[in-house]
Amino acid sequence: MKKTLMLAAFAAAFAGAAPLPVAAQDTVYVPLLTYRTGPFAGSGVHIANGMRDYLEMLNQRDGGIGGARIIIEECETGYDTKKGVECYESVKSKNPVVVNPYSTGITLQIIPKAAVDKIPVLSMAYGLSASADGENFPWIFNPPATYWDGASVFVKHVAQVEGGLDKLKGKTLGLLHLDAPFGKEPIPVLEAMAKQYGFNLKLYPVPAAQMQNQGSQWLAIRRDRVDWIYNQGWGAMNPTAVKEAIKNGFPIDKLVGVWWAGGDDDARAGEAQAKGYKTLNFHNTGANFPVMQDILKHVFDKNLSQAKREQVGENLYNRGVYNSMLIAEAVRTAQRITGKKAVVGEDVRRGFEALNLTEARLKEIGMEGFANPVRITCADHNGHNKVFVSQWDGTKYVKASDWMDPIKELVRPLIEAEAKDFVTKNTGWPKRTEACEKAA
Amino acid sequence: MVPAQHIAPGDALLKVENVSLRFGGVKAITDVSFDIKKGEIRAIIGPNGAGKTSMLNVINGFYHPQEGLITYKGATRAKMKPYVAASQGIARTFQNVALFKGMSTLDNIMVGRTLKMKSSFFWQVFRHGPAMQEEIVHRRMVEEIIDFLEIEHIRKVPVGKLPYGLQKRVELGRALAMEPELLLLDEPMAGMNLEEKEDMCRFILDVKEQYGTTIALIEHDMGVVMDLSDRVVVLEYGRKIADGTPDEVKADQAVIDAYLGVAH
Amino acid sequence: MLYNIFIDPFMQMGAAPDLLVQTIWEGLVAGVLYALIALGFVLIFKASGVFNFAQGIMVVFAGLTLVGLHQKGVPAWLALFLTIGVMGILAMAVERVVLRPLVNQPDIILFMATFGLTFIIIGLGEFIFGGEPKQMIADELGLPQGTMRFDILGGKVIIQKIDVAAAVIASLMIAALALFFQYTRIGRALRAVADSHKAALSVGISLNQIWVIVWFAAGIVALITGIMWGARSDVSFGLQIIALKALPVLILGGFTSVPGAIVGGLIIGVGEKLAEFYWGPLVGGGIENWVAYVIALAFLMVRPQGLFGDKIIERV
Amino acid sequence: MFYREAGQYKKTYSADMAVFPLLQDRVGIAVILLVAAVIIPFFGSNFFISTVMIPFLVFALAAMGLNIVTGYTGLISLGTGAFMGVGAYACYKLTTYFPGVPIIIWIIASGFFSAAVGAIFGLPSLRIKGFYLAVATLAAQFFLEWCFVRIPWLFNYNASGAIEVPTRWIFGIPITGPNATPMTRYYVILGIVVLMTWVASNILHGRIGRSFMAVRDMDIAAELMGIRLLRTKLLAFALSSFYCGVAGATMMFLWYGGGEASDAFNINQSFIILFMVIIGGLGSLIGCFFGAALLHVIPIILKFGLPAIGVPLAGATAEHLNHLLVGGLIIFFLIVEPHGLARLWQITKQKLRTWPFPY
Repeated sequence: MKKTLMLAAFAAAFAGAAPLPVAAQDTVYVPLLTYRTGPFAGSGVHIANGMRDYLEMLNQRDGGIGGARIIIEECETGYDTKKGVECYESVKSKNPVVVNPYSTGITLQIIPKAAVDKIPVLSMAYGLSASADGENFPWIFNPPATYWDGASVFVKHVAQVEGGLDKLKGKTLGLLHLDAPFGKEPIPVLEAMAKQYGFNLKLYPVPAAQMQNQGSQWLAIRRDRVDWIYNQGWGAMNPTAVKEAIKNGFPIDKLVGVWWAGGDDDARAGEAQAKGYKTLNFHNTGANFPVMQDILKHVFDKNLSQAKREQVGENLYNRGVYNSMLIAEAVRTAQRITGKKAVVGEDVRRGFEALNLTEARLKEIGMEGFANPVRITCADHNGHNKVFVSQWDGTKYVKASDWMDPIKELVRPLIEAEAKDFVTKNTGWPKRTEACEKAA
Repeated sequence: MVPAQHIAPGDALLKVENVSLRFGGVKAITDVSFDIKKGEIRAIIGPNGAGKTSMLNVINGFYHPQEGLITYKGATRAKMKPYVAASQGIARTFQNVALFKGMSTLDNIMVGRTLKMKSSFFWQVFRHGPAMQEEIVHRRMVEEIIDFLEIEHIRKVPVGKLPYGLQKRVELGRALAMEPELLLLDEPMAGMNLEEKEDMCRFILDVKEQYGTTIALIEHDMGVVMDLSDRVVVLEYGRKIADGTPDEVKADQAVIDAYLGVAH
Repeated sequence: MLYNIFIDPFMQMGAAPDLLVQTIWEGLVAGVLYALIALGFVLIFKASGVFNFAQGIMVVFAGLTLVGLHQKGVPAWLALFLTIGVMGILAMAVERVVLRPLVNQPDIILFMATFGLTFIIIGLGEFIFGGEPKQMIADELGLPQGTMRFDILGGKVIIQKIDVAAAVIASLMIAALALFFQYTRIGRALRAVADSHKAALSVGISLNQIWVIVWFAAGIVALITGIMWGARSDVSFGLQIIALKALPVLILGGFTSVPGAIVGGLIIGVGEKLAEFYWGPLVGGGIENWVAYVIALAFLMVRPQGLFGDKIIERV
Repeated sequence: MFYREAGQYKKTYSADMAVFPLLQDRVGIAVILLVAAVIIPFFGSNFFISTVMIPFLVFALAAMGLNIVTGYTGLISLGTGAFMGVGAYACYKLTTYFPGVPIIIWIIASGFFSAAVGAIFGLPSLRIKGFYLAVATLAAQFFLEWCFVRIPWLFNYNASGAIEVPTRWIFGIPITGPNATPMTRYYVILGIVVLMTWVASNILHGRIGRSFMAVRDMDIAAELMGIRLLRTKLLAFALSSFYCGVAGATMMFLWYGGGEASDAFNINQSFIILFMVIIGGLGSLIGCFFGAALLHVIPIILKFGLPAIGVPLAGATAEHLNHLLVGGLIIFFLIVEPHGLARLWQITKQKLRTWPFPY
């Protein structure tokens, strides 16, 4: 045992003294917790590629962000919380400007630690919905929308198609969800809306081990004569859901996935009949944006990407790009506020709180039409921004609705109540001491 | 259950009456009756498959006969759990050694003391106070048995590594550690050479003399049976064919037929 | 409450017989696949006493190899044969590297070794083919696609053609295996080994050879399972979790009984679907994961030797 | 040469019955404790303590629990993860209802809840043996996992379904929660592990341990010696689950610090612990530490250690390589010594006794 310990101590001593390149120039260290292995790799690989390639493009094209070179480091989590926490502990000592957990489980783990370690956490449209409350979660950011926003937009979309919110009465809406905290997230909002608008809500939990074996759930959907399904699924659950819907003759355009159920592979699994499958989205697909062309030019042409060229523009790849754009913009904002190049975690927290992505700014970074403006404030770490419905046209996702506002007046009170609940249950939860930025 | 009475030497310690045992359609024992008197060595003999081991299994409650009664220490029963039999003083050894192979000789014999150990779980947790005192007391008794059986040198050897003859001896020790009133020995000398057999005979006689234990014994070696036992019961195909002193049994025509085979 | 448990579900069955039929069909289809995985377990357990934890990952690996080869430009049928070859090589490697050095070790050690094997296969599979899910090349292999609708029983019953194909292919394969065991020299040797290792050795049957053959056979079973299940959803490492479903099947059917695996698979498949569909809503659903084990366990308490095992008489 | 028993005479039975009869072993344990209690906290980085040492101790504790039922009593259990989960949820509920009671008491007390649950799921062990029993314990695993997701009372109706670990102080020092330093958490867990290892060793060296092993080696003979099988097996399950429960509570409260508990205690956890026990050595307490070290520490060294000393490995490739290597190591160790690292350790000690002579 002693030997093993010493060996481990030896290795860890090295790990502790992180081999950051000698600071000949200013740098920002951006660790990316990704998963290219394990049962969820199918989605994780594309996101990881997108995240990495955007940052790499900034390094290649601009030499980093605002003159500070980005040190990109991936840490493999396998979508496993235990490994994710190891990754967090490992990157923590190297002064990351932000941590990007890419798993709700890992995010939940890190939330209490962030304030202590002074590292902002970006859980882009996943994680703990309640952490949108900046008052209680000053270090956590989950823009552009929460799962609760997503669920409300789903209901809005149903109303739109059916011809008005009053038409919801008597309809049956089903939630097909992974039987885990992530999957159960939209339930409170859907329940509240069911009461308000008079539709029936039915729940169809899919145990993690049954992701590829959903026969009973879909039979139950048939039995209950469900009109619309909202799919809060991830990984192998999504293609299976698409296939089951087709098989059971469920109208495919009435199956709407949360934004994570929008992998190109998810829809491809259903082949021609998957045409019409819908998913929520907060950024566009395709490679016809200046930013994507820059990635192709500066990253792919130099053979610096692990992705295939044709994957650029796929939904989850673009998701990764969007995610990294948020990081880069927060860093840039932090640089502007503090006036230094090599910002640290605390600066970037301020950068996030002052993040204001306007149309003009989006145009500057080559994302006009790709994304919608996002604004984060001191109190609101999410923004509850607009999302839209994407539809599979047989080969790719296309925008199938306008940008829609979530039902914020419904979601926001729930968020604040939940945040309060979280804080009361966590006795000793630190009061916010961080000052707010003055409006720019 | 009727409380066990005190049995005087010479009275029946155990009575088996009209016992029958079946496995599905196979009859292992049919209508067998006999008794074992306190203080005697009672041999059960018979050809292979005669139901001898099944008989022992019935006596210590491992098999439950479909018919018949067993009276032990004056208490009559139709069936009994093995651990009850053990707590009432019936110990045994097995035809194919059934030692705890992963444990040392010492620990094997210590297991025999389990029923006599009473210290609470609480003290076991600390291995202190009453628990430790008890361990020491029983260790002393076990060491006596080890001395008696002359196995001091293998005290801490895992029994799986011992030669067969020694294993048989350890098994006897483990049974003795229970301080039984009735000791059931299932072929204690099977597979032994002459010298080992002589040792074992000596131990069995010593057990009877030193501890006054009643012994029931299954054995194939007729010489051993005739030398050791006070009375012999003979089984064939699950039925009793003879019962009496060694000399009586030796002269019984049915026994001779059974052993030598007879042209029907 | 009691009404909800004991009467209402049956009323529902009566009220919508088409759904009942559909549920049973779904159960049978899932059951066939559980049975196939269990069959792989049984083959290996019977011949070598090894509880092969890696059977689930072998299913994934076989499917992955097939699709991966096809993606690299190999024609579908050639890829199929190459995959069979790969499974053969895997069987030989397992025998040489894992089983032979561990011969005569306790069961639990061999079980553990197959776990090491699982790790290796996962690493190898992801290393070569990548971790992302792949679509089964069902069309290229000539497997039927699409669904059939029967408007009966006052409703409709939907049957996927691929499921019918799976059932047919599974039956054919089981029949082929049965013939192989019954009539070939190797088959007889296999049965001899299953009865007694020592006896088989004493009449000159090479255990090593037998092991290669059963692992190869299990590999082929895994390949077929992989194709079938892959065509239902897709080929991904998530599939290995479903392989755990084969375990209650094994308890039910017995570890050494091929008919047990099949019947057990069907019982578990139908049982869990019925339970989830009719009783699941009472407790919020999602029960099929453990209900299979409870069915198996309840059964085991009554019959510890499983469905087709002989009654155990303990001897001392 | 230095590891000799010559000259160390035992004059009393109690001295002979000591857990470490040899002076050298006692010195060795003292050195290990010294390293664990002084050297590691002072020289290890925070990363080392929180990612290597704390999980290592948690796993060792859980492995100890499983070893009691599997290694000592011979009943294979695949429900370890779930029993750990019971401990974690019990501790969470207890500290929510009684926040004033020192958390360490609740961590230990949570073991009693999983002991009760473990005993219930141990009931089939009377009729079922071997792999059949192993699969039967999976029923416990999946059923409990389902309960963790499905019974909102267990996670205090949190919308996220996760349990959060509040900060709890003892003598003004935060023990749990984000403010507890790795060093504090390490000392707490080290104390728990040392205490519980000592208790396990006491129990296993006495009457109860002997009856466990008797049931393992030859249950029929054990029964005929007066050992009541059901009671013994249930006791083994309960004791084992107690250890697992405490391990689960320490895992959630001192290592993870909250999160998706249902996911943390899944079937893979059960398998990993089982493999730690087998690799370490069935029926050996020290083996639990070896097994936990091998299966937890090696992947970490591969993942974080190699890049640190300049071996360039991308995340995914490292993970694949990791799988290959860990799998290979498992098979390698099984072939070298099927009875686990503990046996290897014993053989080494045996060699040391006679060194420099081969016999």
